[in-house]
Amino acid sequence: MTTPGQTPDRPDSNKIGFTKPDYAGSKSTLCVGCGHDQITNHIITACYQSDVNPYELLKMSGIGCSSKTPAYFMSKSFGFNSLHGRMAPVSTGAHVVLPNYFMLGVSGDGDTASIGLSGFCHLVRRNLPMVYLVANNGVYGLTKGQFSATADAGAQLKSGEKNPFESIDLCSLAIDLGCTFVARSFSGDAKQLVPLIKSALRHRGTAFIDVISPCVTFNNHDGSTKSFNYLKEHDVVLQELGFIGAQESIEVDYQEGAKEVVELHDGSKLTLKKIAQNEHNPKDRKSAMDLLYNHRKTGEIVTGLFYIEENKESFTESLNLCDASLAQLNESELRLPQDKFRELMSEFR
Amino acid sequence: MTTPGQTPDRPDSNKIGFTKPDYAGSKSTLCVGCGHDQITNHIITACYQSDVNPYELLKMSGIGCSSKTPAYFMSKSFGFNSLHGRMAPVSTGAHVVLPNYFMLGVSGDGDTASIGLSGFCHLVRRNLPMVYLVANNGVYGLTKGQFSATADAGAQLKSGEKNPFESIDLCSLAIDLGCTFVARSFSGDAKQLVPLIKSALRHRGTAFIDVISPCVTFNNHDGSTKSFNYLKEHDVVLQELGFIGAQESIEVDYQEGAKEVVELHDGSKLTLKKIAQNEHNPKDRKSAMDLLYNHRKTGEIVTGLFYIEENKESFTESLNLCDASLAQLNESELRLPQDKFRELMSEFR
Amino acid sequence: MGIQNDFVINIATVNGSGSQSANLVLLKSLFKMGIPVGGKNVFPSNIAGLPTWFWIRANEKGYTGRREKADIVIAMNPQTLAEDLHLLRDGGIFIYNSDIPMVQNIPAGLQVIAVPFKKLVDQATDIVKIKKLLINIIYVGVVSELLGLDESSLLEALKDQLGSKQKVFDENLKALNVGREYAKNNLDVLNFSVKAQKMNANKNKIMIDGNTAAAIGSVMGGCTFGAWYPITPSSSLMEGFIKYSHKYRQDENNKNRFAIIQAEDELASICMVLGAGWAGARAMTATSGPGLSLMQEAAGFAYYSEIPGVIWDVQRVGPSTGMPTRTMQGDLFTAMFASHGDTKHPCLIPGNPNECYEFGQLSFDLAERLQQLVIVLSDLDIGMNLWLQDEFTYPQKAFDRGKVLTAEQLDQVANYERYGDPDGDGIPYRVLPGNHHPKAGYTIRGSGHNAKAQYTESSKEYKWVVDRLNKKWETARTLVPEALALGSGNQKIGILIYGSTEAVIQESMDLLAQKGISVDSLRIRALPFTKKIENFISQHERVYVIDQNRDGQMFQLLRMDYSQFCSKFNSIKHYDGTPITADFIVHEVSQLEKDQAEKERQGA
Amino acid sequence: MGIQNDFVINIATVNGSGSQSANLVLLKSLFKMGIPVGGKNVFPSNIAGLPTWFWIRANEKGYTGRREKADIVIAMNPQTLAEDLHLLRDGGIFIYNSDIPMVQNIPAGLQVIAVPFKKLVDQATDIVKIKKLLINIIYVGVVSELLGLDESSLLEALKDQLGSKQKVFDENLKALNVGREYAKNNLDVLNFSVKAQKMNANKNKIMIDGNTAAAIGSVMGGCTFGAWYPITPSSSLMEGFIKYSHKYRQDENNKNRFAIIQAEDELASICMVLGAGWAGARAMTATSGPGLSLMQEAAGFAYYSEIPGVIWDVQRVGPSTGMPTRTMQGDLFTAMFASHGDTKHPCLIPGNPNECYEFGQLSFDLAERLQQLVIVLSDLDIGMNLWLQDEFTYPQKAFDRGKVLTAEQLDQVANYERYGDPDGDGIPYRVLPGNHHPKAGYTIRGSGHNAKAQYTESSKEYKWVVDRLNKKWETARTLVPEALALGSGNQKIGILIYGSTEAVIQESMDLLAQKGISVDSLRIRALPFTKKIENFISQHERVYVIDQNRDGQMFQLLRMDYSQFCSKFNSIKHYDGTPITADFIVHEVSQLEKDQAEKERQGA
Ligand SMILES: Cc1ncc(C[n+]2csc(CCOP(=O)(O)OP(=O)(O)O)c2C)c(N)n1
Ligand SMILES: Cc1ncc(C[n+]2csc(CCOP(=O)(O)OP(=O)(O)O)c2C)c(N)n1
Ligand code: SF4
Ligand code: SF4
Ligand SMILES: [Mg+2]
Ligand SMILES: [Mg+2]
Repeated sequence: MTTPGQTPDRPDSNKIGFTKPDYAGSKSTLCVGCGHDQITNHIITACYQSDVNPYELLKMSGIGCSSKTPAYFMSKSFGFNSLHGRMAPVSTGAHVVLPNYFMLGVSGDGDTASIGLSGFCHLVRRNLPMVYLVANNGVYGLTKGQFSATADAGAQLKSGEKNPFESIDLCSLAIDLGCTFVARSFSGDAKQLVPLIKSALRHRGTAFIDVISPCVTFNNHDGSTKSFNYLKEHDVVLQELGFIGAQESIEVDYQEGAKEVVELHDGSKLTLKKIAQNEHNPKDRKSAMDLLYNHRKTGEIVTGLFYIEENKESFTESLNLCDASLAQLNESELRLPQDKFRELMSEFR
Repeated sequence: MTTPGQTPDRPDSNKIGFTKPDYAGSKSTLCVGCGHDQITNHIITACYQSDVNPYELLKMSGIGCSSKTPAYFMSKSFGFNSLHGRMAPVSTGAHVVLPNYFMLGVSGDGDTASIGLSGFCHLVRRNLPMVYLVANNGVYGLTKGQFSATADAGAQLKSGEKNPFESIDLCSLAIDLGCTFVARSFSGDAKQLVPLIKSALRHRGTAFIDVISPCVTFNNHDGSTKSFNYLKEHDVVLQELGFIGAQESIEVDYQEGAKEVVELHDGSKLTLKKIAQNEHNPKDRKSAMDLLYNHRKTGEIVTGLFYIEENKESFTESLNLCDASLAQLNESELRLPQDKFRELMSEFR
Repeated sequence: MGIQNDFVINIATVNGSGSQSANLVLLKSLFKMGIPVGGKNVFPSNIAGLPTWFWIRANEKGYTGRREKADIVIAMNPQTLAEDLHLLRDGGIFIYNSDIPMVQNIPAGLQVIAVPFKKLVDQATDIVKIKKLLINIIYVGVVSELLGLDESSLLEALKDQLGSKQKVFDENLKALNVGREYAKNNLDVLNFSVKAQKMNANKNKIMIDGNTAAAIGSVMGGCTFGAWYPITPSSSLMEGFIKYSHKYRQDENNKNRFAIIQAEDELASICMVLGAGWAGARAMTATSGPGLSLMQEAAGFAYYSEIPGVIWDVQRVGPSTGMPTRTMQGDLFTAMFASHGDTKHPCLIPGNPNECYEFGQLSFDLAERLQQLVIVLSDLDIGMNLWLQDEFTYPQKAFDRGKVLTAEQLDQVANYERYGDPDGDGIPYRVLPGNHHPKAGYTIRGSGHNAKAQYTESSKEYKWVVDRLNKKWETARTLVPEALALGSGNQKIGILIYGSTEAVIQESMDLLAQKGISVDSLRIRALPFTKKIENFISQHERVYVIDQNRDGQMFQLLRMDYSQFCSKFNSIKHYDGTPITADFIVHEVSQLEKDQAEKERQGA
Repeated sequence: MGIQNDFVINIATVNGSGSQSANLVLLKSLFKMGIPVGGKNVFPSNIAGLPTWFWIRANEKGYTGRREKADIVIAMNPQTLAEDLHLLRDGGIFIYNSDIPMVQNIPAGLQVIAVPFKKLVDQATDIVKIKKLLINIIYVGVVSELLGLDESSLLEALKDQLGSKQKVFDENLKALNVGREYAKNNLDVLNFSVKAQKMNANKNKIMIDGNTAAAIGSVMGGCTFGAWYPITPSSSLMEGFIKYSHKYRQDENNKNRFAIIQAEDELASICMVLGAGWAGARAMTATSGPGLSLMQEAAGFAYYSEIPGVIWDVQRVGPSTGMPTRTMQGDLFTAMFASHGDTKHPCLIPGNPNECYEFGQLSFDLAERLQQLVIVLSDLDIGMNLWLQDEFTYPQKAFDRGKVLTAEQLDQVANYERYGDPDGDGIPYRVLPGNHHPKAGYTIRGSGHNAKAQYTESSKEYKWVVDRLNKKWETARTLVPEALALGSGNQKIGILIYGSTEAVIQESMDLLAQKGISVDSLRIRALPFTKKIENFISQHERVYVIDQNRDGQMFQLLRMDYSQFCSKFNSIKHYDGTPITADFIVHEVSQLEKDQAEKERQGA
C-alpha cells in the first residue's frame, strides 16, 4: 500500500518513496545552536535514509526543550508531547495498541533522570520496543539552567555553583537494568548518531541512546562538562558504526574480519569497527559496565554502542497479543457470547 | 547526659545503660513466620548490642507489611510511617533537621523498587546518611502477593503465574548510583545481618542493605526464588562479618592477616573474613559489580557486604549546616537585622 | 413467636484463619434457600491474625444492607470477645467458644451459648494441621442447625465453596455434621428464637461483589487495555478483569485480545491509560483514594488533550492512607476536580454491583463519546461485599466509539480540526494514530493549543478551546446516566442519595413511612448533575442529602450548582468507615423533621 | 494638550535578545521620577527567539495594573508587527524599526514613527557581537526623549541596571545617547503627545516582584528548609530564597542556617517538607499547578498526620501544562481540597508583593499553629511582574511556633496525647523528634490513628480524630488574615475579589463611580472564609465575584459556603492568560447592572 505523500518516482526518494522534506517538522523554537536541533536533523536523516515510513512512526516526548523536538521533525507522524517525566509510561500504553509501529521518543536528562527516573527504569526493565533517546545537557534548559541529575560531580554552572553529587550515568543504569541496546553519542557527531538511530529503530527491545547535547544558553561555558568544547576534547569514540538495511546487500559496507556485524530484528545489520583500543565486547553486560567504569575515572566521555542483545523477549512478546490492534476489535471479538455469559452468571448463584 | 529510662547499673544493660527490653516495640501484627519479624529482631539486637540510644534514632518507613515493622521495634524512638514509596524523600527532609541522629529505614521491595524507585535512586545519589533496609520478598505482601519488581525472571506465584521480566537488583543499582555501603543479607541469617546493621548505623553515607525476607503467606512455595527453602539452598555467604565498637579494643575480635578491617566514620570497625572463594574487593565498585553479575547467572544468591566507601562526602556535609538544629533557631538567628533589611530594601528602589 | 427470615448474624474471627469460606457456606445456604441475604466482611488492613467480622443479613423483604446490631453473634476471637457482646441487640444470642474464658459483665437479657469447639474439632479430625480451619465449619454446622437451614441448600453451598477437592469436601462435611450433631444433642434447637425458612425470592438473582461485576462489565464493555497498581479495595477489580480476560478473551490462536500491565505505580498506570487511549484502545485503570491523588496531574492532561479513558476509584476511608479496609464516599471532590487549573471530569456513581456491571460498559461509551476521562466512584462496600442482585442482562447495544474519523472520512472533510467544534456540542472529531491520511497526523499536548492542535500562546485561541470544553461539559450533562427515583414523587420530603446508600434506601423509606414520615428519594448516579435532579429538588420542600463522608461532599456540590434551592437542603453524614444503615437514616431524618416541626410551631 | 503621566508603553521584542534590561531602564527611570509605574512581562514558554512584550504603565493616580491598550507601541519584532498594531488605542503611537518592511493596512488615526535602528546602532558601536543588544537601549533613548524623561533619573536607572561593569555601562550610555540624539534631531519631540513629568509619589516605595518578596518574607519568617523542583513561574521564588539565605543566613563560621534541596520532582519536594516539618523545621516548597497536582497525596498525609509546612503555588494557566508563562487563578479547588477523602487546607491569597512578603512570614506562624499545610496561592502576575509597593516593614512579632511541648513541659502533663484536644480548639500539642522524654516518642502515620497516635481501625477513634480536625478548621477560620475592604461600605453593590485583581480594584471602583455605579469591594485573602466576608455579602444587595479563571472557582466556593445568599451572587470571569484590567471589570459590572435595571424595570 502506498501511503499518501509517497512519490516513489522522484530521484531523491528513498526506497519507500519519500523525499527528505517528507521528514521535516515545523520550525524549531529552540535557541540558535542548541544541540537538540542537531539531534532533530540526525533523526530526520536516519529515518529518511533507512526508509522509515513517517506514517508508521509514533513520536513521543515529555516536557523540556528536548521534549519539544518531536514537533520539529516528521510532521506526518502522530506525536505525543506528554507530561514532564511521563514519556515512558505513556509510550508503554501507546505501544501496546500499535505494536508494529516504530516508536521514537526524545526526552531530556531532567525529564528522564530526575522526575521520570522510575518510569525510565521500569520501561527498560520491561524491554519495551522503542528508541528512547535522551538529549542530555546536564541542566534543565527550559526552566533556565538548574543542574539536572546527569550533571557531573564538580561541574559548574555559569554562576560558578558546583554540583556536589555524582551524576547518574543513564547508560550504566540502563545496562544494569537489563536494557538490550545501550549507546552514547554526541549531538555533533552525525557519523555516529545516524547509524545508531537507524539500528535502534530496528532493534526489538528498548534501544536507549544517551546523546550529549549541549545547551548553548545555560551549559556551554568553561567548567561545564557538557559543553561543545568539553565534548570536542573528551569524546572518545569507541567504534565506527554502520547500518545496512534488510534489503541492502551486506557487501556494500562490509569487509570480512574488519568489522563486527550484529544482525537486528528485521534482518538489517549494524556494523562495528573498533577505534579505541580496549577489551570491550558489546554483547557482554559485564564488559560494557567495565568499559564505562574505567572511563568514568578519566573524565573522558566514551561514546558508541556499549551493549546490545537481540535475543531477549520484548515486552510485546510477553503480552502475547492478537494480530489486530487493540483499538480495532469489535463487539463479537470482545464480548462473551450469550452462552458463555449465562454460564458465567451461574457461577454466582 | 543520661536520657530517661537508662539503667546503667543493671547487669544486662549495654554500655549506654539500656537493657534489651528498652529496644522493644509493640506486638507485631504480621503473619506468623514472616521474614520481616526476623529482621525486627535483628535490628533490636544490633541496636542493643552496639549501644545505639533509642532516643537518638529515627525510624522511617513507607507502606507495606515491611514498612509496618518500625512499629515493632524501639518504641522509645520517633517513627515516620510515611506514604507508599516515599520513605526516601521524607527521610531526606527529616535528616537535615536532625543530622546527628541515627536514621534507620525499613522499606519493602514494592515500596522501594516499584513506586519508590526514583526516590531511592536520588537518595543514594545524594549519599544521605541513613541505614536504608529493604525487606525484600519479591511480592507486594500487604496487597496479597502480586509480583514486585525484584521478583526474578521466571519466578512463580502460587497461582503458577510466571514473572516475565528481569528483576531489579537493588544492590547493583545502588552500587551503580554511587552508594557507599551496599550489602545483601537474609532475614534468617542473624550472624550476618546483625553486624551489617551495626556497621551500617556507623557509616557516614547511605548504607543500603537488601534483606531477602520471605513472605510465608504469598511467596514461600516451590517455584519461588525468595522462599526460605530457596534461600537455604542458594545463599552463598561471602564473608564472616564482625563489628567492633569505637570504644572496644580491636584485639577482641581481630587476628592479624585473617581479616580485612574497615574503619567506619566514628572509629568503630567492620571486620570481614572471606568465606566464598572469589576475587571480590569490597572497596572497588567494579569488582563489586562483577561479583553480582557473575552470581546472577548461576541462580545463586550471594550475600554479604558488596561495597563500602568511607571517604565520599555525605549529603549532610554538602549542606554545610550550622551546629544547631534547623528546628531550634530563633528570630535573631534567622531574620536579617534591621540595617541589613534596610539595605536590602534599597536595592528595589 | 421467634423471628423468621429476618435476622443478622455477625461472626467474629481473625483474618487468615480460613473463616471466610465457612462464612460463605452459611451465606450461600441462605441464598439457596431463596431468602434475600447480604454479606459484609469487616476485615483489618493486614494479612493474618487481626480481628475480622462477617455480617450476614437475611431478610424476607429484601432489606440486605447493613444493620447496626446483630441477632446472633458467633464469637470465635478471644481478643474481641468483650466488645463483640456489644454487637448484639437486646436479647440477642451470643454463641462463643467455651475453650476460651468468657468475659464478665454480660449485658442483661442476652442469651449465651457456649460451644466447646476444641472438643468438637477433635471429633472431626485427627489431622492437627487442619483443626484450626475446621473449627470454622463447625460453627456453621451449629448455627445451621439452630436456624434450621435446609439441608440440601447447605450441602450445595458447601459443595460450591469447598467441593473442588473431594478430600477437602469430606473433611469439611464431617466437621459440619459434628457441629450439627452437637447442636441437635445439646442445644434447644426447637425453641431457638431465630429461624430460616425456605422461600422463593432469589429466582434470577445472583450474589456478587461490585469489583467482580465491574470486571465483567469491563469485559463486556470492550475494554482491551488495563494498567494498574495494586491497592485495597480495588485490586480485586483488576484481578477479576485479568481472570475473565484470560478466560474469555483469547482468539483462536490463543492470542490475547487484551493487554493488562501491572505498572510501577499509579502515575504510570494512568499514563499508560493515556497512551493506550490516545492510540484508540478502550483503556482503564482501577485504584483507590491514594492512587487517585497520584493521578491528578495526568487527569488534567487527559481533560485538556481530550483522551478517553476510565478510572475506577473504589473508595476507602481517608484522609491519606486512612483505613484501607473500611468504606467511604470521600473522593467526590478529588475525582470531579482532578487536577489544577479549571479541570473537571464526568463521574459515574454505581449504587450496587449491577450498576458496576452496567457502568463497566457505559463508562467506555461515555469516555469515547466525550473524549474524556470518566471516573467511576465505587466504594469498598459495593466493591468487596456480597450483594444480592438481579442477574446481569446481556448487552443489546453496540459500543459507542464516539466521533472518530477514518482516513476515508477525512477525505470528505474540507477543514479538519482535531479540536474544532463542527457539531456545536463541544465535542471534536478524533483521528487515531495509525490513520495514514496526510491531514491526520498531529501532536497531542497538554500545553496551549488551538483548534488545529497547534501549539499556541494566543489568548484568543486558548480561550476558544477551554470555552468549548465547557460546552462539552454541558453535553456530558445530557449523556450521563439519569438519577433514579423511588416513591410516589408527591411527598414534601425528598431524600437525595448516591452510591452504596442504595442498599438501605428502600428500607429507610419503609421505616420512615411507618413512623409517619413519607418521603421520596432520588439516587444520583453521575456528575455533572442532570435536569431531573434539579426538578426533584425544586419539587420538594425539604431535601435531605445523604453522604458517607465527613464533609458532605455531595451536599456541597449540590449547593454549588443549585444554590437557589439552598434553604431546602439538609445534610446527613455517616463517616465512621462502616456502611450506612437504615436505622441511622431514619434516626437522622426523624430528628431533623422533629426540629423542623418545632421550628414551624414556633414560627406559627 | 497631550497626556501627562498617564500612559501605557508596550515594547514588542523577542526573548533572549537582551531587551529585558533595556525595558527595566525605562521602567526604573519613570519610577525614579516619582511617577507611579508598573511593569508586566508577557513572555513565551521557551528560552530565546519567540515574541515577548513588556508593558509599562505610568499613572499619576497610582493605577499601575494592566490596561488593555497601549498609548505607545515600540515594535521591534518583525514576526508580530501586524498584530502589534492592534495593541494600540485609537490614535496611539507606533514606533517601529524601519529596517524591516512595514505592514500594510495600518489602522486609521495611528501615528507611525519609523526609526532606522540598524543605522543608529552602527553609530553606537563597531562591535558586531553587541549590536543586537544595544539596539534595545537605543529605543530606550528614543522614547525617553519623546517622553521627556528626566535625565538624571534615566542615567541612575541605567547605572542600576547596567552599571556593574564600566565598559558595558559606557557602551550602553553611548547607545542611549545615539537614540536620544536621533529623536532630538529627527522627531517632533516637543509636540509628542505623551509626556512624563517628575512628581513625588514614590517616597518609601519600591519596585518588586512577588516571588522576590516571598523569598524575603520566607527569610524573615524563619523558614529554614526549602525543597523544590524548578517550574515556571515559581522558580524565581526559591531561587530568591537561595540567594538571600546564602547572603544573610550564614553564621559566624560561615555555616548555613538553612538547607535547600533541589529535589528530583515535586513528589519528593513535598515529602522532604513533610520530613523536615515533622522534625520541627519551618519548611516550604514552591511550585505551580502541575507540581501542586503531584503533591496531592502527600498533602493528605500532612492534613491527617498534622505536620506543618508551606506550599507556594505561583499559579499559571491550566489545564495541564497549559500556558506556563501566562497568569491565572485556577488552582483554588486543587489547593483547598488537595487530596482524597475529606481533606482541606487553609490557603492564603496574597494580592500583591507586599502581601507575598507578609504571607512569607504569616504562613509559617499559621502552619505551625494549626499543624497543617498552608498553601499560598500567588500567581504569575504577582510573582513575576514588577509592582510598585510600599517598602516592606520590619517584623515586630516573634515567630508563633504553635503548641510544642518540650521534655520539661511534658513532665507537667498527666495524660499526654499527640492527637488530643486539651484546649478545645481542635489543635493538639506537638512533640518534636529529638525530645527525649519517655512519653514523647510516637510514630506518625497517614493510616487510622487515635488520640494517642496509635494505629486504629476503630470507628469511634477514627471519627473522634476527624471530627477534631473539623474543629481545627473552624479555628483556622478565626486565624487566617482578614479580608480587606475598600469603599464606604454603604453601597448596595459589593465586589468580591482576591489575589492579583488587587492591582485594578481601586481603578475599577473609581471608573465605575464615574459611570454612576458606586460600589464597595472586599478582597478575600484566605480560605476558609472569615465572618467579615459573610457580613459583607449579607450587607450588600448584589455581590460581584471576580475570578481570573474559567470556572469561577471563588464564586463556586462562596456559593457553597453562603448558599443562603446565592441570589446576590454574580460571577465575573477573566481567563485568557492576561492579567485582568479595570476596563474589563467596569464593562462587565456595568453590563450586569444594566441587565439588572432592565429586569427591575420589567418586574416593576
Ligand atoms: C510536573 C512538572 N514539574 C516541573 C515542570 C517544569 N519543567 C519544565 S521542563 C523542565 C526540565 C527540563 O529539563 P530537561 O528534561 O533536561 O530538558 P531540557 O530543557 O534541558 O532539554 C522542568 C523542570 C513541569 N513542566 N512539570
Ligand atoms: C499510593 C499507593 N498505592 C498503592 C498502595 C497499596 N499498597 C500498600 S502496600 C503495597 C505494596 C507493598 O509491597 P512491599 O513494599 O514489597 O511490602 P511487603 O508488604 O511485601 O512487605 C501496596 C501496593 C498504597 N498504600 N498507596
Ligand atoms: S535553553 Fe538550552 S536546551 Fe533549551 S533551547 Fe536553549 S540551548 Fe537548547
Ligand atoms: S503477607 Fe507476607 S510479607 Fe505480609 S506479614 Fe504476611 S508473610 Fe509477611
Ligand atoms: Mg536537560
Ligand atoms: Mg514485598
